[in-house]
Amino acid sequence: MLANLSIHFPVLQVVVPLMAAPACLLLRQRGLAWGFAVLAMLVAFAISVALLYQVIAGGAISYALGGWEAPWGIEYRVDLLNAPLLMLVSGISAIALLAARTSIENEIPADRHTMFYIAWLLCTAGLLGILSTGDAFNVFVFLEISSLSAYTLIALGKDRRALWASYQYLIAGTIGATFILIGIGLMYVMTGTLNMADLAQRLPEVSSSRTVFTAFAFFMVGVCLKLALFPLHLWLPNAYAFAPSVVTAFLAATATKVAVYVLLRFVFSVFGYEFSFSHLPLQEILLVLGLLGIFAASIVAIYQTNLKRLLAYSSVAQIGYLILGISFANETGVMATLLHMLNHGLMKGALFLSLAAVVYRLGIAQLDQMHGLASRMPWTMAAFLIGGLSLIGVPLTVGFVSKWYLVSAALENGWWPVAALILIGSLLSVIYIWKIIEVAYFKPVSATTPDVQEAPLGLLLPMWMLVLANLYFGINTELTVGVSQLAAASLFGGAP
Amino acid sequence: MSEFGLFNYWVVMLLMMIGFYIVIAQGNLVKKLIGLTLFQTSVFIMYISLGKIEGATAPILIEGVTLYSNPLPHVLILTAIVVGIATTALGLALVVRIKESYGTVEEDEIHAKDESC
Amino acid sequence: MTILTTYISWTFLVLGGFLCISGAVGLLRFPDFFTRMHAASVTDTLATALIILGLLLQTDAWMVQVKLVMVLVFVLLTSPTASHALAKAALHGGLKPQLKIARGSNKAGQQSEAEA
Amino acid sequence: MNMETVINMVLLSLLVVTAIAIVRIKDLFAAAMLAGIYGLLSASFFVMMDAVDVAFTEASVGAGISTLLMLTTLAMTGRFEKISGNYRPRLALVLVALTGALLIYGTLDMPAFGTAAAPVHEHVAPRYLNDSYAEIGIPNAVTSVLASYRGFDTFGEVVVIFTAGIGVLALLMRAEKPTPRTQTPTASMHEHMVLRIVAKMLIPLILLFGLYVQFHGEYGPGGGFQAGVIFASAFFLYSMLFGLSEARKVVNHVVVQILAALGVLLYGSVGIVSLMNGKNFLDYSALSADAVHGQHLGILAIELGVGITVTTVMIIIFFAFSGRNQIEGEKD
Amino acid sequence: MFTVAAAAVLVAMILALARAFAGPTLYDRILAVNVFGTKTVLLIAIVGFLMGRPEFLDIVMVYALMNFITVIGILRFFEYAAESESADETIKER
Repeated sequence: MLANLSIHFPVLQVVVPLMAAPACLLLRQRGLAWGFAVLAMLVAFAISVALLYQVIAGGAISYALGGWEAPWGIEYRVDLLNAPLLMLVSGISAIALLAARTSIENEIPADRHTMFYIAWLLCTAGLLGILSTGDAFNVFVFLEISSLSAYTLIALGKDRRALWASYQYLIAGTIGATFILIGIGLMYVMTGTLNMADLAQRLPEVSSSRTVFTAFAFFMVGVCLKLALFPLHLWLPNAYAFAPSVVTAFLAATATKVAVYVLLRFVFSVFGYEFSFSHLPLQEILLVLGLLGIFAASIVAIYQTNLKRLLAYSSVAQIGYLILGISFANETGVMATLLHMLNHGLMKGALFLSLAAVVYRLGIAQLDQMHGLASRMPWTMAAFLIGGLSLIGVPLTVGFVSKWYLVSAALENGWWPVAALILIGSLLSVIYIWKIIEVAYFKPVSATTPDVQEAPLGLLLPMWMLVLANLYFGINTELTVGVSQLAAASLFGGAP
Repeated sequence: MSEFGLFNYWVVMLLMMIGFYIVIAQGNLVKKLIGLTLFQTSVFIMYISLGKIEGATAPILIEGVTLYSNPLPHVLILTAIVVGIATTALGLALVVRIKESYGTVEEDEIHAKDESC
Repeated sequence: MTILTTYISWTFLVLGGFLCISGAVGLLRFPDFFTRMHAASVTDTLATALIILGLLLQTDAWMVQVKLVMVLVFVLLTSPTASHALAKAALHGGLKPQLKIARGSNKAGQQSEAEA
Repeated sequence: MNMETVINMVLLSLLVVTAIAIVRIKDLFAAAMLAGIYGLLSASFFVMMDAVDVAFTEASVGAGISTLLMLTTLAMTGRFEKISGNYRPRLALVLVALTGALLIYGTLDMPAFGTAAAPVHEHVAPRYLNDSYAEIGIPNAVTSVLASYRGFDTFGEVVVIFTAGIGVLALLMRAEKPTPRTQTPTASMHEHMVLRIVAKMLIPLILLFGLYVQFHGEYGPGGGFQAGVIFASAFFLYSMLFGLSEARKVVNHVVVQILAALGVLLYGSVGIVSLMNGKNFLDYSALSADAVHGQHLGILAIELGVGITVTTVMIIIFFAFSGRNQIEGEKD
Repeated sequence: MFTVAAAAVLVAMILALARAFAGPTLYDRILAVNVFGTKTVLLIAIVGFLMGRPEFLDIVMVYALMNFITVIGILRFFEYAAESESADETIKER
């Protein structure tokens, strides 16, 4: 039975959380719903691990939904590029969901917990669907599933500003999605197909047409709105700052990564390296925006006193690094981007979960209330410390590995100044992380610090799972680096 | 209908841009959402125009007709309309809650209230 | 189809079209709300009935005929009802100036005076 | 120039005029109504473009549901837009002009409107028109593509609607409250006897029509989504005329929520059943020994799932909005 | 002959739309919307015959239905808004 099922893993990966969501509504009891959701996510995670090994062993898997072959039906396609991301998304979602039960106790009214878990499952399923699909329009549909549920999750935040943040995200996200829809429509006009592999074959014939150029432009702007690239990032800080803490951990670790994946997929697989980088000044645009993003966001982050907001700006900066890797337009650069997507997911997950613990005890993650917090919540702050070191890029953490490859990709192009700028950017992150560490570890406990205990195990365990993953993948880089290398090679090797 | 040429598309683009303008230029949250539906509906019109073949008929097969318009854009837009109403409903629900907790649905007043606290 | 039914159907269609336009002109040109309402709702119902009857005579397919009759019944039920509800609501709104709706109907009053 | 072209041009011009009027008008009630007209006009345009199914949906959604929802919201948030000077429409205008210029630029290489030889009509689409009848056995090619060839998109669509229902519920849900007994449910409709009598006649008709649309989708325009909206609209009518608390008595909200979930699950389980029978997810030919018959069964089942979810989610959304509205009203 | 009817209905639609823009009261607009909706119903019915496929009259039913429900909805929620607005005002006046 299991062997039989294994050929259906690409679709089960998405369908398990998707169908678990309405099933949760039937359970009508928040504890049960939580247990069921966790179970579904663990199954999804197991499937994603199995898929990754299937892909490593046997190459890309194509799955024809409804039994209709590719350009007529919708195809699911799992390859080296998306398999590790499937694992990241389902893994982080499962771990954050484990923490959710404890964390949302104080943040969300009890009667909304079931809705919260349902929206969570839907959001995960949407993200997984975007990753695995091989059909351009299907990307749009699942993008909307994940976005709509993300708006809901964010709006459930305690502060009223969560509502406003969610509304702004809704407007920005819908404009982005509509732009993507226009882009897909224009691609379809010129090729008559919606399947990505088919598009990749048929686009080169018409690549000199103005319509394809416009399609590319609209698609890119739409995706960049979704992934919060520097000048289009305005929705992100508020959304992350006011969302329930676990939601921030989940979205920061996964949602923007998935958008970066869509960018990579379309730039390299669908439009092709040739079109994206030879016909268009994409390289220069991405380079400038990436660098601007890193510096502007890091500098703003330094001045923040709300830690969730601080890390949100840091996320915008990290997206700059991801885009920078793409802008190098060489194999090492793309590999660094892929690696950093995984690694950044792990470290932001860990960081935001430790903040969730802080919020759980303190009610808010404000810098001036954290004097000497490390003595009160040693495990939580230790997790934060390791996550922070990883964010800076200290050796033996995942952050170091991806920074290393990013710098070497810059050097490969002979771009010394860019490599230097990356290092300076890391220094900026040292500043804002140090600011927190200093307060939590070296300031004496003051009157403003509430008298609190260590966070409960329900939060500590998931948090430390991610922290250990940060360390493990920082030391044993075989899997992540190996897969990223292969995936980057496949992107440059031609068809997906 | 070939007199249309590309003119048809240009009108649709104009419609899209009017909707887009409402979304980004207006300060009232409900008005923004109205603009958003306008924007989306106009994109739907673009898709449907793409599927039209001159002299063809609706893609519901009957005997004696061989030329049908393209059904695929219709299918895509059916899905997109549903996505559109889902977004509108959620957006309006947010507006209702914003009105309840801020007491206003004007963008600048909300900004002012956020800064003051 | 016989010549006679064709002629009858054409007459219905043309008459219906004429009523449509005259009703709409009334809607646009008449001085105040209630006269506009009168012009619109009376012709609306009749024109719809005429045009649908005209179409009914044009087809032999019974399914189409049934659907047309359904549409006719539906419109004949809803159109006057909607007008009635509207008129009542307007009257109600206009008669109680302490309600905010009064703002609208005052304007209408001023407008009609100005036009007269 | 034939009549069709004239109608197209008039409809397009009316769309433009309506859109501009919406930009300028400050009365949001009027703007919402004009948005309804915009939906109606675009639906008419879809009919001219041979997209009857889309016209069906747009008429019920664009002109119906979304207008109603906007009006409910406006009843709570206030009728007039604030006129303020500190917006910078010029910046927005520049941005919009740039985007528009890029779009126009993009159309320049597009095949002219209505060309049969355009690439859109060549690669994938012909198969749907030529083979769908043999492969699926129903005349409505749109339903074939929607429910079978691209059935997974439609699954996504149902989930989107479900997500919206969950979102609205999570945002607007109130803890169980005692229903106010003192307030007569009719207070706001001012004893509209005529309306109520007519509505009582209409509602069975509407429900019957919904059933017809639900099961006729394979042969003509219609299907689960449209039927769902029509069903829901009967409940809207009831709740608007007889009061929300009366309507809540007719449809219990727990049952409605369970049905919404069951609709999605029904759709999904059709896919699971095909998995169990050794075919791919949503491959309906696995449902019966005869492949075409299986497709038929599958489409019937998933359309039912769509219909159930759409009806119930629309009811959930509408009741959630009007529930807020009523409470707002009672405060006064 | 369908052409004549269609043209007449189109003209009526334009005039109704003009009234919907002009107002001046909301009731005028509602009236115009109602008339506009009925005319659209007629237009689509005629277009079905004009294009030779009159079997799609189901759409016409939906148009008529939605038109009715929208008008009822507008009246209903307008009354709500008016009531709560006037209530706001009386509170302010106090």
